[in-house]
Amino acid sequence: MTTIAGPDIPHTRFIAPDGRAERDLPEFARDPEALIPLYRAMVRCRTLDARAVALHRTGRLGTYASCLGQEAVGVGLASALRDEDVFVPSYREQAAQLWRGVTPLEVLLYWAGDERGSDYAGPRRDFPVSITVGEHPPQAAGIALAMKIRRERRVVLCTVGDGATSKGSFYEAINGAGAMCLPLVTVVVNNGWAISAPRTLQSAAATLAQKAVAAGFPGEQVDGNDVVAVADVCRRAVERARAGEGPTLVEAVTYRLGDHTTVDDARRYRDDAEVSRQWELEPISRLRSHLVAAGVWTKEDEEGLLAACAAEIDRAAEEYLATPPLPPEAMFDHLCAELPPDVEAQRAEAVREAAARA
Amino acid sequence: MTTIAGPDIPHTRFIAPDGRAERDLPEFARDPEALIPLYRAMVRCRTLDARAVALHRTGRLGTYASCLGQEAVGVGLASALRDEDVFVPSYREQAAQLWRGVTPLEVLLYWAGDERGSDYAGPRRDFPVSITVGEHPPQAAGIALAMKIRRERRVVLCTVGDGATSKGSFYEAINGAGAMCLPLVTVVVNNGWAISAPRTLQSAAATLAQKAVAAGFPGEQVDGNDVVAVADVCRRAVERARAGEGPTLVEAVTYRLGDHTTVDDARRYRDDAEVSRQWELEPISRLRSHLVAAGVWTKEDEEGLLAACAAEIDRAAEEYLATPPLPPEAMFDHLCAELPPDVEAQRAEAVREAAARA
Amino acid sequence: MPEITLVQAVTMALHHEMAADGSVVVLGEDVGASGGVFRATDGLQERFGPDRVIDTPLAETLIAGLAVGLAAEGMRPVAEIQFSGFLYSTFDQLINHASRLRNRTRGRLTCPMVLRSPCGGGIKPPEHHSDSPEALLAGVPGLKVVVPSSPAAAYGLLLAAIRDPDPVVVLEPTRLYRAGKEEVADDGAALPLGMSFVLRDGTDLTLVAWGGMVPETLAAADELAAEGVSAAVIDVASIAPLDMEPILESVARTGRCVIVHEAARIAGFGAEIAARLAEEGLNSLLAPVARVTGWDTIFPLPRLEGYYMPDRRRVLAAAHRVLEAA
Amino acid sequence: MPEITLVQAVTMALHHEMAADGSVVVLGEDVGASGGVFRATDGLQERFGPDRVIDTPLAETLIAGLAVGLAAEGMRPVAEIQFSGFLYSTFDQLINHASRLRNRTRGRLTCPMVLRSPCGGGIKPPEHHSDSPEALLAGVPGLKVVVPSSPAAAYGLLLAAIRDPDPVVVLEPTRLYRAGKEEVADDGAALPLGMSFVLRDGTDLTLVAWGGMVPETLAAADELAAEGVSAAVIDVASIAPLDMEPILESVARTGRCVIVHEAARIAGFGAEIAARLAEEGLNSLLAPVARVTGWDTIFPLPRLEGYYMPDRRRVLAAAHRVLEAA
Ligand SMILES: Cc1ncc(C[n+]2csc(CCOP(=O)(O)OP(=O)(O)O)c2C)c(N)n1
Ligand SMILES: Cc1ncc(C[n+]2csc(CCOP(=O)(O)OP(=O)(O)O)c2C)c(N)n1
Ligand SMILES: [Mg+2]
Ligand SMILES: [Mg+2]
Repeated sequence: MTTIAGPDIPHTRFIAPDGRAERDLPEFARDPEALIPLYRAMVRCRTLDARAVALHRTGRLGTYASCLGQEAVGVGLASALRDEDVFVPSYREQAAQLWRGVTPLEVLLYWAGDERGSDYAGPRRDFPVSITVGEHPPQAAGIALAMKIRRERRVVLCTVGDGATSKGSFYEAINGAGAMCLPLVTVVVNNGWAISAPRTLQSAAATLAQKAVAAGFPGEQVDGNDVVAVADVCRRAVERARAGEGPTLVEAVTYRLGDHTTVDDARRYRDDAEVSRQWELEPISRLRSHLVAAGVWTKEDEEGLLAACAAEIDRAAEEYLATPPLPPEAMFDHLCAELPPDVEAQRAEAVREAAARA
Repeated sequence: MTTIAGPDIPHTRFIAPDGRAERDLPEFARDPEALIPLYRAMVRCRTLDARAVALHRTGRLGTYASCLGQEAVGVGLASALRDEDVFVPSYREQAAQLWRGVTPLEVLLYWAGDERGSDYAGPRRDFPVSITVGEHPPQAAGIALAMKIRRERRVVLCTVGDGATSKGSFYEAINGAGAMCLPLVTVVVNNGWAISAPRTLQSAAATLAQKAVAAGFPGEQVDGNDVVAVADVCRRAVERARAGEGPTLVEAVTYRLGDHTTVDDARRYRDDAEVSRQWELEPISRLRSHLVAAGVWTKEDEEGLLAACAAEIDRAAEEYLATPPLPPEAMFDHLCAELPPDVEAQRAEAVREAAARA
Repeated sequence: MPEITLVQAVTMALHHEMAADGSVVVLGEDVGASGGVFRATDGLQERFGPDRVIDTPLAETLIAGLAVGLAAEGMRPVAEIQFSGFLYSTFDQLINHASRLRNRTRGRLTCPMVLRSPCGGGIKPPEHHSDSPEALLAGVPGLKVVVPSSPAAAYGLLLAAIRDPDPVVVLEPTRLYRAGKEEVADDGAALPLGMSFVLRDGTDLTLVAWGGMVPETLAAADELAAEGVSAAVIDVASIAPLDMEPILESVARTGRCVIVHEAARIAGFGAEIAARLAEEGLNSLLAPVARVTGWDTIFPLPRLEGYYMPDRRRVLAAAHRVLEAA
Repeated sequence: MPEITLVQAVTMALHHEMAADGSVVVLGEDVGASGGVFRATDGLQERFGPDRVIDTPLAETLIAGLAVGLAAEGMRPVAEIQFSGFLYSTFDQLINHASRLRNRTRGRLTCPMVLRSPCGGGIKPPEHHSDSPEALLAGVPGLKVVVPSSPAAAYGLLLAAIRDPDPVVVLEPTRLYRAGKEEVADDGAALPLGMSFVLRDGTDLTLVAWGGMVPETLAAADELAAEGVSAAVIDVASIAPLDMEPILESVARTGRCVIVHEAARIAGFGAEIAARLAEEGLNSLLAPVARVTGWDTIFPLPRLEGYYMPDRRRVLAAAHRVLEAA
């Protein structure tokens, strides 16, 4: 742990970009075999992202936000959680969501513009992604408050982007969580950019981890391209929260290798050279090098994994493409527990109108 | 300067509660005569506050927020500003406002519920008080941005309470001011309470000054009952801002000796003992002891000052009580530069209605 | 049966429901130790402890967001926003989140939260303490909005709001908090949401009001009665969902309607009611609909408040105009 | 004269006014280096520099507050909120401050700011990107709200908004940004605020719309014309202040009115217009007023968008209903 900036903000990295362990690995990572599930999860997510982008390009999916290059953050933090914990994600968290049991089909449906994509069959209490940047942390704090009131040993983990740290709602949430000593871990996924705004534009703070100083609890930085480091830091933060010791803020420093979304063109505002440099730090090849050097990962393993991921995502894509849209009445069916009569009448009208037009 | 808490947050005090200088006084305060205007200003404000509370008690003034015990903060920070700077106050800043040329009559009119109380004849560009807690700092940042764009050597000083530091808008403003390197000094008037909420309820942060760490610029604490310390710290912060070096956050630690407002009863939620202890730290007797010890202030001076203040405030109160309310059309006359026809018609209707009822 | 004020009815409802349902929690600024600036949460923290009666930091967005999270996790939060002028900071949480959570997740997560806030003018408070924002929330799909006009209504509607499976905003007129007392049984009986209440039948004219304007409107009806005019008085009570039936029925009888609200006229909630009359009651209308409202200007500071607030006399004048129309 | 899209007209107006008036500054998220997510601020930073075209942190309350402060200090800020779904975070600044500053200080400080925001549905974007919040701002005393429906209107209204001495919100329908081109002279001529525009005269029926619904409404009027029905089309353009005169005049002639807007019906701005008809046009009305609007439910994700959006056909159906009414 070295302090890189600001007021005693620790920075954690275990695995260097070339795959070598820089220091003793944490307990859970000593056996390299134990890291294989993390590796698989990262590759699986990248496969989904690539397919989703391709589907968009061919006009078969809506706007999509790939997490290319950030997979270690999502997989690492999700691996630190238990099923009964609650994940409150921003919109670029499919890596974490897949780990928690959200299906590739659900991810595709959501970005296709189908509400069923947020009706996760797996993690039933996880929140849907927040498109509204930074508006979800106060809700995450509320979930954590419920857990605290009920004296449960559960934890909430909320992710936000570097851009979101400028929102007052982010600050109100972390400050409130500190004041109320809530079991809330907030991970800032600092991928260097908020659409066209570089990280430096958001704040004069040397690190985003030091936002925690304003809220009176620990903040630390982690190399977000080192899944072992992310998992380690988040495990410790989650356990602190579970033990009733309050919130932690984790800044995971990573990079958005792709466009902001499929409707963005990042070349308008950033250098290709910067992106090329960042490709050398990306998390998947880093962990692969580590596993290969440790002798637990072979060319055959890699091929097998890629094939398996491709097959799974193929199936998901097919299933997605074969899923007919909801009927018009679906616009009304979850508005509230019981529709007021006027709106009930509108529902009928919408159904009639659609039938007449069909 | 001693670091009392958190990440290297300096704390400044020059004059101890008993009036003795604890350390070498800053340049401007070496000649004790130079402190007399500050003393006079604090007494003047306290006289106004006492009268306003009395007027409320006798049903002749609306809700009023006294700054009893906090006079050194307002006078100290105002003394650090130039006329051409802009002051953006919260609602308990009459000490600073009076220094800047707002009249006691204007203060009384405002709290009587008369909009003319915010039409300051003196500091024309100062903002009206913000009753909405913490919503004004983004506006202060906007004023500072205008100054920066126009390359003026002017500065904005904005005050908020300890409670206001929990508002997202406060944070968005300081964070944005840091990111844009604006000439903005924000003074947190930490008077220990936000209505019934003690300071500790607002944040787990050991100091409120360390909120600046999240925004990436200096924050420091000052003894808010030592007017010399407040003036010194604010002078330095203002000069930094004027020199283009960006924002500073100053936490002035003081105490609200009175009720939150005239419609509050603080005994419902706080100990008399705490209040008694705080009376021993209050700023006016502290500076008086200092001046008396320095041989520049006598009993006669004191009596003269009290008499002069009472006379001035008497006159203001009389003038206030003799000021008839605005006519009904005043509700419309500053709605916008040109009333839309419908609203123009309403204006006429309101005038007719009032006339018919008179 | 105790004779209580409106604010005491709020307190009674909170006590009742916190005792009856362990998942009900109260949160907001000054709600705990001090019992609220209007004493609406008086005695709750003492009785139910600081775990269930939570003094929050001074942060309205946080308060609303906490309520969303609490509700999604199965609690029944009752959050207080100290005055309606500070509600605007909750709009992102209310509009983008509270009201949409159920739909966004196909019913997987729901948001049974209540947001209470004192509203309206008439008590000569400082700036920003007199707002009447019901129209801004009335059209938010997925949100319910109620405004009680009496102690009994405050008790029954608040209970209903807490028990409702979806988010409900309760706007409590400050001017009525201590304006009068009535007997209210602490029997845990909720009033229905989504229902307008006919307070008085009438054959010549329909007066429609809610919240702080109901007493003024009843007073006007009294004077009209003295003049020999039979005016029906309907308390809308539920801004969303709006129950038009009793209004349409009454106007079918009277042919004349005056809508009274304290908020400014333009795009006020009276517009929705008038629009419904123009759509569904046109053939009954014998006279133009009239709206008696606050002026379309900024709510003034206390010295001019009396010129701003609609009152009995302004209702009466409008009633006469409407009665005279051919 | 260039043929340009609506978004290009916005850009052209900004270029014009920044060149003409050194106090005009543009600020918001992604407005600078990238030229805005819709390219509305394209080329501005290059031309006028980062001092006058300011990329802000991601903080809507800050953006609105900066604009208030800039305006009070004599600048003419044009702030962009990236989508109307993120406008709610500016409501405290807009409602409590921007709109009230002049009145609060008796005219000592004023707030000549503009807040631009893309609004409405129809482009199948992600969640929260299709809101139509005009009704929520329409009733805020001291605030003006305009919604352009064509490139020429976008140019002229934006210039007027920037030059107005008071705060103006400009809602720009995303579905029209690139929907069509028309010739717009870059002559710096503003359109008046507070004026409804009669796009087409008619004797049988009055169709009232604004923003993204204007083209749909014109298309419906075309079909009606083909059926032999003469429908007037009025573009409200200025939500606040509303200019009812042309609407009342037209309805005096036609006796029939259909109001079209994309936002949900309940408490939508159509209510205000219908209410005004019920108040001031009752004697002209030969048929119930009809509102063609989005459903009173949450704007759906893209796959159901087509079922939600009001369109030509829905306008036509309502027109037929209104024409058939006795
Ligand atoms: C409240 C809000 N404001 C603006 C936007 C538009 N917007 C979408 S993503 C984005 C940038 C977010 O950046 P960051 O938080 O760093 O997350 P990232 O996209 O890098 O994952 C913006 C401005 C939004 N969705 N929500
Ligand atoms: C946005 C907002 N929320 C709530 C209130 C109600 N209120 C008025 S003063 C106050 C406490 C403010 O405390 P602090 O900021 O410490 O200032 P102080 O009163 O101590 O000077 C509260 C909650 C308000 N005026 N504005
Ligand atoms: Mg980012
Ligand atoms: Mg305080």
